[in-house]
Amino acid sequence: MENAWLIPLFPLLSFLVLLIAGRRLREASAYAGILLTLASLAMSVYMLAERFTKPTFKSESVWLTIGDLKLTAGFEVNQLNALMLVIVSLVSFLVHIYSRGYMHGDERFPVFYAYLGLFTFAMLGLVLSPNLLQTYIFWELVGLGSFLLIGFYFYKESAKHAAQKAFIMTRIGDVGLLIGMILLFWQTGSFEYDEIFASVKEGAVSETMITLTAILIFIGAVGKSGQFPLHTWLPDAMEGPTPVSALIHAATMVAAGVYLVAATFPLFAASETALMTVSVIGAFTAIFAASIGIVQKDIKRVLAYSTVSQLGYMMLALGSAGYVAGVFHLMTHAFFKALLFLAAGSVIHAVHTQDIEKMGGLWKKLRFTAPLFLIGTLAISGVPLFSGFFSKDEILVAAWVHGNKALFWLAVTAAFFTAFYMFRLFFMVFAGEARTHMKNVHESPGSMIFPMAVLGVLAIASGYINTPWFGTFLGDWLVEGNSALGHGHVEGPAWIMIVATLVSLSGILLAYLIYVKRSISRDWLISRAPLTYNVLRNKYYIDEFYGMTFVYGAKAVSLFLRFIETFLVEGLVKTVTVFVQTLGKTGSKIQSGQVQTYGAIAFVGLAVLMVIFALTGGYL
Amino acid sequence: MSNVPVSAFLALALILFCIGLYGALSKRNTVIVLISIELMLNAVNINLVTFSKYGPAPSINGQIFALFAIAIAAAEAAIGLAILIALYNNRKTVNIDEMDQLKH
Amino acid sequence: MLSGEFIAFIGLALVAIMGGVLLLNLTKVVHMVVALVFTFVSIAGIYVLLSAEFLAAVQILIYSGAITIIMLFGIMLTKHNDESEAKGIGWRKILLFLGVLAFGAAVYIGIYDLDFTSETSSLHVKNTEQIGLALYSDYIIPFELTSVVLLVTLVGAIILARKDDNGKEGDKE
Amino acid sequence: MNESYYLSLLVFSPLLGIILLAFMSKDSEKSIKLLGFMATLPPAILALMAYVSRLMGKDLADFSERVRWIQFGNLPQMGEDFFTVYYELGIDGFSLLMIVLTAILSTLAAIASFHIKKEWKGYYMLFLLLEIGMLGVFTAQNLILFFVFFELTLIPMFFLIGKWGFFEKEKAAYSFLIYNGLGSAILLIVIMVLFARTGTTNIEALKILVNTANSDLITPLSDSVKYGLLIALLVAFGIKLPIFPLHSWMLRVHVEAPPSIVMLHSGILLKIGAYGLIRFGMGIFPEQFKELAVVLAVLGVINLLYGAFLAFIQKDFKMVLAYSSISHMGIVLIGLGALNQAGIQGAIFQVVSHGLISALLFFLVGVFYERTHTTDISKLGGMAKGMPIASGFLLAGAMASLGLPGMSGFVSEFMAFLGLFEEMPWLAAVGTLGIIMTAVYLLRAVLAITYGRADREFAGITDLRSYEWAPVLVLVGLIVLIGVYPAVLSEPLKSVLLGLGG
Repeated sequence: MENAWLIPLFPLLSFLVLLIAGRRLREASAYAGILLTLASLAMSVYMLAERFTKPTFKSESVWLTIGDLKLTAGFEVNQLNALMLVIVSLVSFLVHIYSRGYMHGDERFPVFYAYLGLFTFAMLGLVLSPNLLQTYIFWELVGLGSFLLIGFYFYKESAKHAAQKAFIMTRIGDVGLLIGMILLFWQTGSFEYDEIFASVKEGAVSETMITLTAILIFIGAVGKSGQFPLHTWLPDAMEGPTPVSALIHAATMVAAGVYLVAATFPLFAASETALMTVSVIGAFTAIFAASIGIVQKDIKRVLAYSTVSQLGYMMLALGSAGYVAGVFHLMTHAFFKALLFLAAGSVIHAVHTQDIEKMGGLWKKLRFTAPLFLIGTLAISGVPLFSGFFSKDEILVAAWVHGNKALFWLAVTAAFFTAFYMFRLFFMVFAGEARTHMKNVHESPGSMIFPMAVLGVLAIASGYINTPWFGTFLGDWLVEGNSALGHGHVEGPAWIMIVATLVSLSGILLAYLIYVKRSISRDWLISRAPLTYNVLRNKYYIDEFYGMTFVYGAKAVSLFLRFIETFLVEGLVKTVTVFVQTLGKTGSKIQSGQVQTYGAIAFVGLAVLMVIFALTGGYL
Repeated sequence: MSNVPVSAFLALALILFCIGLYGALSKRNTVIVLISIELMLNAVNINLVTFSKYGPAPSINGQIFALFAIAIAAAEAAIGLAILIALYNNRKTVNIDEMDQLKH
Repeated sequence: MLSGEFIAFIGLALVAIMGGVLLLNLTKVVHMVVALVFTFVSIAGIYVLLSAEFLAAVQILIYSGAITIIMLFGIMLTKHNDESEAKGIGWRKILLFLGVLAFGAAVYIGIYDLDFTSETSSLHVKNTEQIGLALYSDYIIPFELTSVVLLVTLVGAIILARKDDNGKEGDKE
Repeated sequence: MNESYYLSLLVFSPLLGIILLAFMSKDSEKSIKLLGFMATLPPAILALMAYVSRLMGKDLADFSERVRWIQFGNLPQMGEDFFTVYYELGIDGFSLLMIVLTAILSTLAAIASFHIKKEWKGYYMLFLLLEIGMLGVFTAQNLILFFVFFELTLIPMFFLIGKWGFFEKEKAAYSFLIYNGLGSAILLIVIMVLFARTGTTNIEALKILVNTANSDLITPLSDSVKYGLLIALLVAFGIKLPIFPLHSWMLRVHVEAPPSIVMLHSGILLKIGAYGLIRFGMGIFPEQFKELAVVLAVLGVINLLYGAFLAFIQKDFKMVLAYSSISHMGIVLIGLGALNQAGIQGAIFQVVSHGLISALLFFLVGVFYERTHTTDISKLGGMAKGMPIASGFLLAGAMASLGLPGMSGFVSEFMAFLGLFEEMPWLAAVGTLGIIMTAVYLLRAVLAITYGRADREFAGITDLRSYEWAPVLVLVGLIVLIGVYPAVLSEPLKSVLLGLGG
């Protein structure tokens, strides 16, 4: 494990090589990227295997000296890190392969791979970070990667705005993280996770400080993971190429928020209020995003809102002290959501549109994509035997056991919505007849099918490493040797699993009835509650609200300051100028040539001086 | 004997000096300005004579100074008037406002 | 308290100041000069109070006599536009007035309690003789120089006041 | 090795270039440019050698040199140093960094000056004179020498702005001269008061004399006099830095001066303000500085936010960068206001880092202007299409400027805030709003230029030319180097920080 630091360096190398030599390599760039990511993947898998038998490894050296303070940089391989390493490098590797087909023919093909390398480097670095400062550094770099890739089609105005929005909204969260991190540093004297946890455990940090810093760190996670109220950038981020959406905005970066909360979990666990905040925000986001997802018409946006919703789930799990549940869902979600995105990309690749109203009847035309998409849909809907079922069940149990029943029922409702809108999506794309005429619909090349197939297998299989039936390997292993993280497995009432199954099946049934059998009118919601429909269709007008408040607010402040600048600052300068000019003009007027005036002025000056002397006592 | 205090003489001199000063600096007629200057010289003479009697070291010197001052004042008045008349011949005015050659 | 000397001083001082005030306030130039004659004469009286009889005589001769006459000549030789004096009270006058007041006040602070415990002087005894002695012994050189100055004045005044035949020679700009 | 003349050689080496240029014909454009560039190399090499020898463990005090220069009065009974001004040069860790920065930026700005269109001879002569001034400012060991060099930077700058600038160049030059003249007048008063009261202007000697009670002064300095002097210094250097509301001259200079000069102006000359505050304000009046720290921190936050919000609505990219400079100087003030080791080191880092970043950005402004003849944001757009490499570097510069980790801006910003959070957490929390606003205005401007639809034809527009690569690569390299391995700066600073009592 001493060599774990090499893992992020391979993608960095890929970035640098492609940046310098990309123009000459043309499409061969893909191979450089794929090979180097493969190296990362191989090492990650090796690390994970090694971590099963060996204890946590940590290595650090001084990065920055500030007088007496020494800030360190290094890497750490613990259970969570090792798991995340594999998830990240695996998804990244698959996306590298997939992109070769998807991005084929793009003139900035090498740039795309370079950016992918940069992002993968940052993400792997983030995962390996042993302290908050380093986390923050890579946290921002990950944001840079995301920004660059969202804005990859830079000539599109919408892509520009999406990239800008993503960067700024996540930065708002980042500032929260920065403040929280610095406050923690002055409380505990260290950025190191283990030292922070140790002082929290010793009670060296006051209760309010823990709550405050935990919530500030959570704000960082909110920004990155697209939780309410900083979620609006994530759907817009779908302007980026689809493989990017799969890698960054489904599997890895957005999960970084969840990862951050998981990595600092002992801090959160020390404050009930902080946990409460996390779970409430999580649950609210889950149901909130799911409700928007119901009415969206863009295939990628539906998936984006489902991502937001699922991330809310994970937050709910962590907030309910379900560390294992959260991380477990993070993993399964990474696989099935990446699968869904890649499959959606494959659909888009085939039909060249993202509007699901224009699709339909693709089941027969896309022989491989369609079943894979179905697997993903089943997994995310929580249909038994698929991975999503197990992880979602864990979350529900954790929420129930933790005690807040309202949150539990919220989560169940969200699960229903999820099943409904995912199958609405599936049926509208693949079932029935084509709603518009599609030419040249063809299955994607093998380089795109292969990654999907791998992910499809994982979307089914990954659930089985932590089940109430066959044993909770993952959970037990994750919390091994660290009591602060809670138990590996939480026992809950058996009916929860049945309720979850029923809920997801009824959601699927409802979708079936509306979109396939058409026994319920599709326009049901539009006709019955046009207001609700419009609110949902417009995403609760949150974007508009932000536009009205923050954007205009900032503009207003700026204009106000410009007012100050022109009238106060420049005015001050003008006043001085006018004063000096007046003085000069008066002076030249006094130079009238009349001796008497000169004398008068000289005399008045003398008088003033004398009075001053008399008053200050300097006279006599 | 000295039941008139020194400061009374000095104050009188001061008042006359101030009047003369004001006149010299504010009047427009050149003749009056010259006369005001004479008044100021007179005020100074009062001072000299006062100190010659009541000063820290009384002596005749103060009166001598005053005498010289009067002599010079007379000369100054004569010259001043001569200049005034020369100017008047050139510019046909005695108004001091219009004498602004210094400006040019 | 009210000795004769004091009453005389008050009277003379009042006349002197009144003359000065009239100088400032009268409108006709001739009247102004005449007002000032009162001042000059009262100052001569003050000189007497200060045991300077010779000086008092000189004062009357030179000021009340010679200088006033010269001034009157000056006035008569030139044309006077009296309205120019009455032209309102400008900011300059106010400022000047304040300045003069301030100057007076500042000086007054310095002199109001000035008193020298001096020995009795003997100036009133043979005053003219004392002056004569001093003038022709200690101050002989200044005295001679004064006469030179007076000569120069005489010549200069004549040259200056002489009508210029060549027209505008002095009008150089 | 005998270094007794090393610093003089370093400071005055551009003089060689001036002399050689004087013999050149006025019209041989190519060779003048080449010679102008070559003349900036000796100081750069000497400065780098000094830096390397510092890293090798050499004592910087060895570089000091001292020659008797001017004697005021002759009071042998007070000792021969009394009222004597020496010509004395010396460096410590901080000034070493500034010298290296100056020398490198001058070389790069000389390359950027290849864009200059007229009267190259006069331009390069003034340019080199300016470099002497800047190098001298950072090596001067006494206040009078400092002042002489300080003034030496003003005059060439005045002509460089006024002659080679854009449309309102004269106005900009005048407001530059008037503001800075005022600043140096105030500075001169401070220097003279100190000199008259203590009989010396040597900085080290002053540190001791001013701060020891009952030290043997001509007239003792009361506390209120010290406050007065410190506030005067604050104003003098505040104009230079600039601190709100003394900044309006600097906007004009940024907009009207030629980009290569703005590189130096924004990169070095503004930093003289920070350098002066740290060296003199904090060095000579530490007690009083502590009392005023809160004011500085508040001013810093005001600068940061004020600049950021105003940058947000500017239409001209140069204006955005000008306000961004104000905003970033706020971070320097924040660090100084924190007055702990983290804060001060952050401030110094910010000084260096902003020097590099703004040089990079203004160089690129020059590159874009040369090809498009505009810096109006709304008229540019989609430049990434035609000039992908320049646009990429512009984006990199913006990222560095907004404090992206891995680049120098982050390290300094982080340390300044780290310092301030220890002392005044609430103020710091308000200040973090500036971090968000920085991202907002920079992305708005840079994306509007590089991204989006291109309204222009790119035929005939070339991407970076070969000679333009050098500055960009060097600057980006240094920015990343500091960001990734900050020890390159923090090593030489170690002793400085201990000296400042942080």
